[in-house]
Amino acid sequence: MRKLMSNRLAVPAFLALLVVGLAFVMPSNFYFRVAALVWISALAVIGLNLLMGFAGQVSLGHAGFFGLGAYSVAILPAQFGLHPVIALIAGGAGCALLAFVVGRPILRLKGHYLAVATLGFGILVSMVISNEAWLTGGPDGMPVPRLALFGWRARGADTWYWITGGLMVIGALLAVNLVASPTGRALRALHDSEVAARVVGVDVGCYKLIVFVISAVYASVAGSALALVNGFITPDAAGFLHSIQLVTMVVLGGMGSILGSVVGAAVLVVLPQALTVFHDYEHLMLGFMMMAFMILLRSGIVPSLSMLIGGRRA
Amino acid sequence: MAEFLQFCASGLTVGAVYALVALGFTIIYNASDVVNFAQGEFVMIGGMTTVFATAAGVPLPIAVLIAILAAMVIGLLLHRLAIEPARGASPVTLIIITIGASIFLRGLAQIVFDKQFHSLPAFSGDTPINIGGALVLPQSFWVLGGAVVIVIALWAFFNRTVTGKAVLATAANRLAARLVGINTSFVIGLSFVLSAAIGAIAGILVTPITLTSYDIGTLLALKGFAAAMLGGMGNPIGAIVGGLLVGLLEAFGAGYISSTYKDAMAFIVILGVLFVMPGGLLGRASVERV
Amino acid sequence: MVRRRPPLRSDEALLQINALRSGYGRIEALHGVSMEVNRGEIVALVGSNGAGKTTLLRAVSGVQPVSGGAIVFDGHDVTNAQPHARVKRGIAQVPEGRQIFSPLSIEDNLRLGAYLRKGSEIDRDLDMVYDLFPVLKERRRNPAGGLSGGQQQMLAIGRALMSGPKLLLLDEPSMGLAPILVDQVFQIVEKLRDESGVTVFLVEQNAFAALSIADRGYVIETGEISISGTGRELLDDERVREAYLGV
Amino acid sequence: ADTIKIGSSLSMTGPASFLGDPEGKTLEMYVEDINANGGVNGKQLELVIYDDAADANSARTFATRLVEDDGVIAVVGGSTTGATMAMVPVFEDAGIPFISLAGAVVIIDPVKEFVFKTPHTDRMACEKIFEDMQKNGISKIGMISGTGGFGKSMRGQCMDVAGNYGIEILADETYGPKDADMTPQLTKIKGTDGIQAVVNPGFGQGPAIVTRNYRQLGIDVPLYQSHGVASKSFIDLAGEAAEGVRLPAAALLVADKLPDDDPQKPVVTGYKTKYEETTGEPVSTFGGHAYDGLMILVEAMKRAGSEDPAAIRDEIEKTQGFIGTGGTVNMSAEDHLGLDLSAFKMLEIKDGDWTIVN
Amino acid sequence: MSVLQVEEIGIAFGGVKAVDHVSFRVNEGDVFSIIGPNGAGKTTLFNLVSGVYQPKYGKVLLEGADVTGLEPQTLARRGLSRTFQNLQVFFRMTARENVMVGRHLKEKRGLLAHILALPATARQNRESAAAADAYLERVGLGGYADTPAAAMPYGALKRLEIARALAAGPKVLLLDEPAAGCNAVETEEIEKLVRNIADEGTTVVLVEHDMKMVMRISDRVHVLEFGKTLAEGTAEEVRTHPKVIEAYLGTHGSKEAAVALG
Ligand SMILES: Nc1ncnc2c1ncn2[C@@H]1O[C@H](COP(=O)(O)OP(=O)(O)OP(=O)(O)O)[C@@H](O)[C@H]1O
Ligand SMILES: Nc1ncnc2c1ncn2[C@@H]1O[C@H](COP(=O)(O)OP(=O)(O)OP(=O)(O)O)[C@@H](O)[C@H]1O
Ligand SMILES: [Mg+2]
Ligand SMILES: [Mg+2]
Repeated sequence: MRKLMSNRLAVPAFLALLVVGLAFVMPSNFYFRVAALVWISALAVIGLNLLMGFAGQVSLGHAGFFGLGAYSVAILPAQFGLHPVIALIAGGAGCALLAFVVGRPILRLKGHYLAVATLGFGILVSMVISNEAWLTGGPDGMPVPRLALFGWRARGADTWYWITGGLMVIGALLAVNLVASPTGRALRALHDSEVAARVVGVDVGCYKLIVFVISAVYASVAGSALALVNGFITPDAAGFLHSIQLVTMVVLGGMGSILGSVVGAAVLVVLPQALTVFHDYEHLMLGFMMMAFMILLRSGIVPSLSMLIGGRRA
Repeated sequence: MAEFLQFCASGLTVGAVYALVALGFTIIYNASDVVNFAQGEFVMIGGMTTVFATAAGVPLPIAVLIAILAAMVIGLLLHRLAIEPARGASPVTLIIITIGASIFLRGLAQIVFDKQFHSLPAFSGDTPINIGGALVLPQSFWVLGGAVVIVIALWAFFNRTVTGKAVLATAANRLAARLVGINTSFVIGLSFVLSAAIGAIAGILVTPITLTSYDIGTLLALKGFAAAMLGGMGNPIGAIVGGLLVGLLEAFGAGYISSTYKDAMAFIVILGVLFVMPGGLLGRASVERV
Repeated sequence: MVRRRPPLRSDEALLQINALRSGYGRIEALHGVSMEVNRGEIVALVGSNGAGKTTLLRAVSGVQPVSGGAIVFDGHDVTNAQPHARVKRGIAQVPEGRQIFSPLSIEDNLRLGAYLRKGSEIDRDLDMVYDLFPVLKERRRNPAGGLSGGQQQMLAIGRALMSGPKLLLLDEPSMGLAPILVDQVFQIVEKLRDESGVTVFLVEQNAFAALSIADRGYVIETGEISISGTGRELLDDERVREAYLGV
Repeated sequence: ADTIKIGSSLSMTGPASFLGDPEGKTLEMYVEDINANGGVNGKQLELVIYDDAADANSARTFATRLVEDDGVIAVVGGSTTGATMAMVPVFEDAGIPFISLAGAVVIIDPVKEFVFKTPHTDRMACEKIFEDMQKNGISKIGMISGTGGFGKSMRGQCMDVAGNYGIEILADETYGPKDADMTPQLTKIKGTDGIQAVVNPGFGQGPAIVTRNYRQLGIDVPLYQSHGVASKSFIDLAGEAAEGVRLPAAALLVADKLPDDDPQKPVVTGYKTKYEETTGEPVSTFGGHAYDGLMILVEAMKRAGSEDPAAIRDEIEKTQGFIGTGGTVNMSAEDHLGLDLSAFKMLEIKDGDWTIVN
Repeated sequence: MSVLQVEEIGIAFGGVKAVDHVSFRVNEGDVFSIIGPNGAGKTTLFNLVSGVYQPKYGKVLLEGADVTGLEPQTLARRGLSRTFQNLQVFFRMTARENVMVGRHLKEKRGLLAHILALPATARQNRESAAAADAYLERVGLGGYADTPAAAMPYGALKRLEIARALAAGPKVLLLDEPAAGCNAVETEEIEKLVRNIADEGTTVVLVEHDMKMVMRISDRVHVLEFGKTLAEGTAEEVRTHPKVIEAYLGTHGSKEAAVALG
């Protein structure tokens, strides 16, 4: 049992070390920014992985929550003078509420039908954001006030690196806690057989809803963080393509792997930066790499690699 | 009344495109349980190849043939090089592979073709036909006719031929299919080729109306997928019904309610339908005994 | 299934398995299994849960990768052949867990059993299967997924018969069947051997019934053959009686 | 360093690729050209160019990369308003002059210290269109706009200034950036009583489809397009349906039809010839914006005689009488665009070609 | 008192009357067997009783209370659990974790405590794991605790399902063909297990085609055919019922039953 404890905390501890360690080798603010983007995506992806990887429920509309989180730190301070941190919390709470309301009916659907329903939900959110220009600035986006705490203003990329890295590590920690708890077992169980879970007393509908709400909050917080980092936000953050990107990160890194979530996010954030050298062939390469990764490491990067390594040891 | 008919014509034309994309989804899904998000790319390849072939002086009928063949070859390559090597991977993994493929194909198209929009001359002129006051382009009839022909052919294929049944069997239970002697890899390859061809035909038929460019695939895939699910995944008739319905909803939404939220209309209806019928309009209720 | 001549039971091996190894990932489930099934005989394989019976049958039909050894069927080395090539040569399997095509109709399921065959014999065999299992005929237009467990088992057997096999691999055919049908299934198996000359390789938990009709039998224990002999010999073997017959 | 690094982040792919693509090609073409002619201040230019696919977040990252990693001293780029606005804070913070190629007026209004732009604003386009309507006695119009950034922003500006020209908007429809059929919206407009003309703010393929649908439905009042379709490909796509369509655009489109004494003539003919020869594609005003941006920057660098971003910024602001493809640019501390309505010509499509309307 | 009572229950699929006006009562601590030909409606009956299907008509009473149409998880809370004819195992979990899920209702919930990994959660995990190990031991799967369910043989999975159902601490346990896929010796082990469960006071409703086991173990046997009740009585009564012999037992079954009852 001691061992199990240390096992569970190994991933968040590793991530914390990673955040601290990387900071010493970053050559410039640009790298800090890219890393901060990785941490932000990773946070959203960890939440989505709880939903997809553990509970087995797809969502093709998670960017909707991400976008709502982002716009809440843009709109609430501008319209109601709320402090950005309060706005972030309010955004998370709002997304939780929204997920709670739409989750019940949506989560009754299964498989691809669930996918298309969440897709529809995401598109509705992004449409509202991009059409209600009076509130959101429309497709061209809107500025986000700078975060200031007790007179200290968060500005540079390195500052954001620490803030987002911290959020991500906390997110990972809470996620591994959840997975290792009775709730986590119930989620994994309903993934494999809903009916079997129900006959031993698991309220499947309720647990799906719980994890949906949790993952929505992760996405919302990540969205708020992105908006604050960028100081500017456009509806792309809530768009369908971003949803697909988040799902891709989950699968690429490894369904049901918290570390995989971070790796998946890192790959998809860093890859486009690395591929700029290919100019016109950039997209070709990106598509090619995605296919190659998934064909060679079909259970996702982290699980596949750990199987490979484990296999050699055995 | 003329107004109503005009909306109908618009909805049916656009809907027929969605329907053809949805059909493509259905076929590959039927054979392999893969939702092929590169389906929209086949539509693009069909349209773009025809445009560039005709621009190079190839007569239209031959250009059309070349385009369909090109799409079929790409469909086959997609299966052989990307799907088949990942055999045994989970459906999500395969879906991500198809997303990768769609990015790849788009990247390829922007190099092989270009990043401009292109058009094709309509097959039988641009003079609108007056139907009860609604003015409809002749090309719309090409699109609708094409959809009807394809769906009938497919229906016959799945219900009347052994190979068609083999496709369904492969989807239902891959292991059992192999045990009765079905070459599942061939069957799945066939389904990719088939839906690539359908996608290409769709692309060729609609380009004179909707124009084409290297990146039209994404949105078509999205709408086609939604349409397929609305109709009930795996059912060719459902795909057609779903596609036409989405098209009509958009047209009537734009015409009678609000053009800003017309796409929303379609998705709200889809959500509503799924809440009442969780398997889509014509989806087979899944029989899963415990 | 009637297309072959009545039996010429012989000592000529139809299926020969030599030092076969197979497993799942890093776990090896078969550690060098050697055995043979002669033309026209019923061979029974018994063993406890997890001994590797299913793995062996799956390897013979080609849906289970093998890591060593050889499978020779009807004079051809099929160790690396695709499953459909083996079906073509005359191997049919009733898999564990039935594996029917749930959304397809019962008749489609059966016709797919004859996927690689052509000609009018198919309709005749279909009628024969319907005679064996009338409930299938009654429901033939319905999706197979709605059938009860035992009905699905009948369907799986019928489907395998539809390929007109030389070698029929049965993985626990009596599982989930009502007693009256268990009788029937064993009678059918005997009849197939005696009247149609089909060779049968039978994995069965109902060891008593299986060994009673079997010409020869093998016992498998944790991936290795431990005992072999004629059906009678095994029924009388002390170890077999104790471990598998419970008497 | 022996080279001068300038940067760019453009939407070379994605929904605004028809902007970013010619812009990128223009920048590369002319940087090569300038270098072949000895560079600037005796140094070669080095162009660092990224594709942000019109995604604001990527644009922001590339902006940081240009400043922090590549160490550019000035930036020409930003194809869309969203991408531009996302980059603005980075360049403002770093004190790097930034010449945007995007349309909306918010980029330079209010004025930001280091931010400039070359394309005419959408507000000016509306004014130009309404001016023409006024001349023709049109006062009741319908509008059909794209819901993309460009269409949406221009729609807002048009609504804003309509009153100044006594114009009343009776119908207000929209369509999505990728929509394939606009007949329902146009049918509604057609059914609205008293409409004397229709305006279609939008870019991409949408306006071409609107134009085709417009003719399909036999609507016979004049159709005004925006400067968002100012490229030959619009005429190709819309085909015969484009006949009679009017739009405000820069002189570039009608280079060959300009009177010989027009000061813009040599500039626009030069650019047009070079672009079409090098790329084999018809010229568009979008590439022209990139040309103007680059040239304004190069001239400012020459005047400043140094690579100090702040000095260059000051010189850009002092640009006077610069003749570009978009018109004559006179910047000031209050005006970081420097174009007036005269920069726009009202064009009409006749026999598949542009003609100037007086 | 009858702990489980079914009154005139029924359901149809398309034209098939899968269960048609069936009634029976099960006494506390009994082993109550339901037998019948394939497709007679036994599994469907289980599905109706356990809330997986909604009956078209009829009632289910658990300890006297009407529980018709309640959700399976609600029924589980009231003390009804089951196994499945078609395996429903959590294949991505180890055997131990499968059984730990069975402890779900006995576990302390509290999302916050779980997310924050409060000491109470760790304690809870330890308790559940220990309990799960005990159940695995009891069904004879002690050696499999850390094996992923996906790698376990069929027969073991059937017993894993029993362990999981037992872990829920049911008053009434429905077992759907627990001995399917087991040889005679293994079947005897399962028989012992079932008897043991009943002896400890859990009422068992059993569907099984192994007549030796059914006849030896059952307090009462209910026979279905085509969804309708064909007979009910003690093992001896049912075994000799001519219609049961004709429709279900046949010679093989009769022989087995006779052997079993001595
Ligand atoms: N998919 C799998 N992954 C990993 N191991 C497996 C898998 N299937 C079977 N095994 C292992 O292989 C061994 C042989 O299993 P097999 O299914 O062949 O046994 P069996 O004799 O058919 O048992 P049963 O009587 O229960 O059907 C067992 O130890 C089992 O745990
Ligand atoms: N979901 C369903 N859809 C269609 N038919 C069904 C469904 N469930 C049950 N049936 C039908 O109801 C009848 C009873 O099935 P059930 O599974 O209850 O039989 P059973 O008595 O358990 O048989 P077995 O002993 O073979 O398991 C069968 O004819 C079956 O086909
Ligand atoms: Mg087995
Ligand atoms: Mg049953």
